[in-house]
Amino acid sequence: MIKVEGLCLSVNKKKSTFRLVRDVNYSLEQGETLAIVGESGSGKSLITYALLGMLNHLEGLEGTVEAFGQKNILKASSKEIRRLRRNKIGYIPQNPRESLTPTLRIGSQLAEVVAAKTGKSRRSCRLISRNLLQPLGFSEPEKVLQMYPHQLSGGMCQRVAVAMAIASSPAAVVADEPTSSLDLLTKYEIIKVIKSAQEEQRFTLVLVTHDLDLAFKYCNKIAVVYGGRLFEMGTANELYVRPRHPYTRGLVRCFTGAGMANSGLHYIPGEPVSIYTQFTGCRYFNRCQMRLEICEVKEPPCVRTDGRRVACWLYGRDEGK
Amino acid sequence: MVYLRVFQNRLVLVCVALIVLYILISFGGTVFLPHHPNAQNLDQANLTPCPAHWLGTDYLGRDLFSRILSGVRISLIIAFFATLINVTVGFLVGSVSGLLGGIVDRFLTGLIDLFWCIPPFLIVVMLTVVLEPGIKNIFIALGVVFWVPTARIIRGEVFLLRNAQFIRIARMNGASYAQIIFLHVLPNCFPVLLTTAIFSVPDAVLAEAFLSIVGLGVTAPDASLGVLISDGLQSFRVYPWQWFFPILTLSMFVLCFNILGDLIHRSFRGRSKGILGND
Amino acid sequence: MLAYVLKRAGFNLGVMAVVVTLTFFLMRLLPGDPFMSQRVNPEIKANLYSKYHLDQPVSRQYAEYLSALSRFDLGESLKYPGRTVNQIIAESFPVSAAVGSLALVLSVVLGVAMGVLSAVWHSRWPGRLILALTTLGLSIPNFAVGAGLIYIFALKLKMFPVAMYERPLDLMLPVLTLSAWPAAVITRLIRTEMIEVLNKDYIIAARVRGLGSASVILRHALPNALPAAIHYTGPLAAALLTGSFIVEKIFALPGLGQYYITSIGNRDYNLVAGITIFYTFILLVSTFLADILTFLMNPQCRYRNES
Amino acid sequence: MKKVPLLSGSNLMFSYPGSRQKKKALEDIDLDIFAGEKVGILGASGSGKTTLSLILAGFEKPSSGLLLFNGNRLQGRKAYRDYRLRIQYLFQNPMGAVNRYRKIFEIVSEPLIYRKFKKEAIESIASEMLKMVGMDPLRWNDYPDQLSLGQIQRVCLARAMSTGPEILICDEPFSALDVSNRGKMEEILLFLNVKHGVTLIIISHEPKTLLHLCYKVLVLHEGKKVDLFDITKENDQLSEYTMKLLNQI
Repeated sequence: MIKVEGLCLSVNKKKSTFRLVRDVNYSLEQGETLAIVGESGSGKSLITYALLGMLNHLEGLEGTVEAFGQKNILKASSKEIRRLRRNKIGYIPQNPRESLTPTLRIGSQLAEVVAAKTGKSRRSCRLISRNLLQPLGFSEPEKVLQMYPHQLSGGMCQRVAVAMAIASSPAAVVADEPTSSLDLLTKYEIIKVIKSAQEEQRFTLVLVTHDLDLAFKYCNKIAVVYGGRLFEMGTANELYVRPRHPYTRGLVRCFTGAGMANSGLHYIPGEPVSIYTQFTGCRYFNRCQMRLEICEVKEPPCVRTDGRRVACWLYGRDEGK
Repeated sequence: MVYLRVFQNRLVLVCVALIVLYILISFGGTVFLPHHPNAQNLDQANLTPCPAHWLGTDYLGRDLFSRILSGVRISLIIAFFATLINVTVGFLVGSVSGLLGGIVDRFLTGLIDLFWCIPPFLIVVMLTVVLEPGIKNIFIALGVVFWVPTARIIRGEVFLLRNAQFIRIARMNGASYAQIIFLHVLPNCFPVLLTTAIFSVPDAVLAEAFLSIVGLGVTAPDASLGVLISDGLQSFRVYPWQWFFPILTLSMFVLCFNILGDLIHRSFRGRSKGILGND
Repeated sequence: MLAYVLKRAGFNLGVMAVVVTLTFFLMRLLPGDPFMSQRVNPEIKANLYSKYHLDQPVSRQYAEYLSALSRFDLGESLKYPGRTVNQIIAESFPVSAAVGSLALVLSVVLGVAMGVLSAVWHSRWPGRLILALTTLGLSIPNFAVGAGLIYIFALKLKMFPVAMYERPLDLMLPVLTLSAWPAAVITRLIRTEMIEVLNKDYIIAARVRGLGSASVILRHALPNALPAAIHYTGPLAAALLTGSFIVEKIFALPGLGQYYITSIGNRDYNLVAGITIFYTFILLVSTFLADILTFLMNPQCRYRNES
Repeated sequence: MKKVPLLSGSNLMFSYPGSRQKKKALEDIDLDIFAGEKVGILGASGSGKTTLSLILAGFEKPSSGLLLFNGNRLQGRKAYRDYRLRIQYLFQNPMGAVNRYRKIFEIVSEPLIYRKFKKEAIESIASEMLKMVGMDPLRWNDYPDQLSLGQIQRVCLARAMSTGPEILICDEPFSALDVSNRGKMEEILLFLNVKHGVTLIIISHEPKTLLHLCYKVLVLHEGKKVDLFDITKENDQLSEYTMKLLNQI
């Protein structure tokens, strides 16, 4: 249903070009859940912004994103983008409290979004919005509608944001680190709310996160992003059991290593690269423990090996020559 | 590092160059001038611009060009000292009040609030009248008013800084107030202080012009830009150049500082957040 | 809310007291006296002094002034015999206020509109053009704008009268002159705040949720960008309503500003003090109103204790 | 003979001055910390864990209750001043904990300047500390803006350790860090504990981190102590809230 091919984004700054996102390919079927996993500054959010048409005003945007009956979202007009956002795709933002306008009551914001998405009058949307909040774990939706964002906790704000996202039974929902600013318990509550909405409406969920725990537990596909590149993508299970890319291996070891009391600590030496650095070879070269000579000079292509994509010379050597 | 980045902007360089030019010409130029700025020659009163008098003469036959140059110098002196008073007093009051907190803060903020509510030009006018007009008294009167907003801004900044973690750590490690002010507060407030200082120069020049027009300007025979404008305004319907050239000089000067202040302010604030802003 | 209003009102009263005292004593400190230009003999001068109680000790004068003030009586002018300060203010204030209120409306409307437009287009040429215009507006003082407008439109093109104002349209030049600077300031305040707000998460989120540009800009962004401008408009309103000396002088308007400056020159103690007090009063009221407005516009202040 | 706890608090209460809510930020906290221990404080946001850490660090004074250091009561300015010199605090957000206008090396040597160390001593200690946390000497003259959050957090750690503190309090030391180098920070902290005998107090909202690093964990919920347990022993009497937290792992 969603098919992304050759997504590239480059930005000119101070006379040099930074390639923020490089050659990202993935496809998703209806109802699947994809986790885009990466560390801060890896460009994982940018990849989903392309899907939402938020990057269309930028010049250095290339590739095709075919989804929701649209040939290429990256070339869509702003009118088409708005139609997509209203009918086909929902968005759950990163900082729930800052994603709601502080000067408007929850009810009026929610009703406005519902009205925009369903095309009904504002008045009838009041009722709809109350019914929307009901299953999301609000005991007194009427009261919440009368409140301002600052009067709600982060978790409650995020539920409101979820209600806005699913108001028009979208085909897909993009959640950009929906839990990173929440507490442990709230975090799982929100994820469960999103998942149960997904079960009901069967939308495709794209979850951007740096939390491997969420990715492995709630998603069936995982894409690992590093320095603006998709390093590895496959099903959650495969990635957990048999990570291929050295970086994925390191991450999975970090993840499984923690949690056991005073077991060996694992970390990947060096610092994660920011997308605002320039590269010639593989972006992971400096930190990689299995690097080859070619890695320094040439970027590995993204190849398919047994049902997943890996961008590493360890697997793509034959094609590289 | 941050400070160097400012000078990569071409417009900044142009402004700085113009300001330097203003200073050089007004302080050095008078020596080489053919006419003394205060030399009267009633035979040649109200001349239009001509080769002998590039910008014409005023009602007493004084050369306008020479007078403008010396006027710039006097205006600059006033603006410089007013700014100096503004920045020093503003920074000291603001940082002491914000950093110490408690009763000192209450007293100083009360003082700032009080000054804030009294219309500034009333204070300036009253003070210049009481102290009697003159270069020194004008910049003192301006300084008395100007430090208030600066102190307010600095106090706001310092009040936030006071609870900043690095200052808490410094306090925990036994730093003295003086050490905190000079090692932490000053570098962090410097951008704000610099922009305030730059914007305070045109403010002072304009305030001085206002005072001159009101009749409280620099005493004769000295003439600041304000006095020249005031003289020009008396007869601007008949001799427009007497009014036009001083105002052009003043506006250019103010414009340079405004643009410079803007650019510096913007470069300190940093670029707007991301690439998403305008979609 | 009530506590806030009361606190502010108390503080404003204090400020009034300070201003009254300061002007009263500063005026007495002035060199010269109100009757020095009249070459009158000492006897008449003494009579004049006793008529206006100037021969009494300063503390006594102060006490009397305060008691008169409590009845809203600002005393008699020393320079215009027979006219009270109240009368002078009542005559000249409407002139200043008429021009001032027009200028206020014009500068606010223009400032908000240009501010929003320049923020929305801040990286394209219309935005840059507006920015350049405001920088220019901030650098050309109002006496230059006023004189320039008169020179071009009244003297050369003869579109407007130079002094006599009969039709409301004739006030166009002074109104334009008065509003140029504040409009530039408001534009910049709105522009800066608006650019910041447009980068906020809630604006990006509102767009991604499919809301139209008009709603995003006017309903979600603008109210959050207004406080700084409202804060500025308070003192601005006071300054415009009470009249600008320079503009009134250039356009020969018989407003309050003119009286103020001439009365200082004349050492007309009562008139100076009266106008100062009147002006401070208007300033405090309008600042107060502006603060309450910002307070009411921010739900975080209104509902602080309920979350 | 009973061992005297290095730091001990009993009946600690705290409410923020000026807050109208009658709810206290902390109620009745008892805690004993012995030298060389690794203690974790676990709680959701608003549970009072940061407030408790600020009290333990001497930034705030408890509204009521007793705080003992080495068996001596902490009271009065002088006691607090001496106490503050023997502990160090690591903030959650490393970027806010450094002055952006100072170089890395200056930041690390700062506490020593306040303590009026000699110039040579400052230089040798600061470079030793920077080496300990694994900072490349090439970057010692960089400004914080040029470093990643992980690196700045390690600079903060170096600064904290330069004075040789007895207690190191860390408020969410890992939450700003990336997954791939959290481990490095944990390793340095453990090294400090083992080699230098520094007592660690670690605050976190993630049970995973704490179970991993600490032996003793205090669980806070809405300002109250819910549990205090030793993770090396069997714990079968944990409260429902703690179980809920731990089960999320």
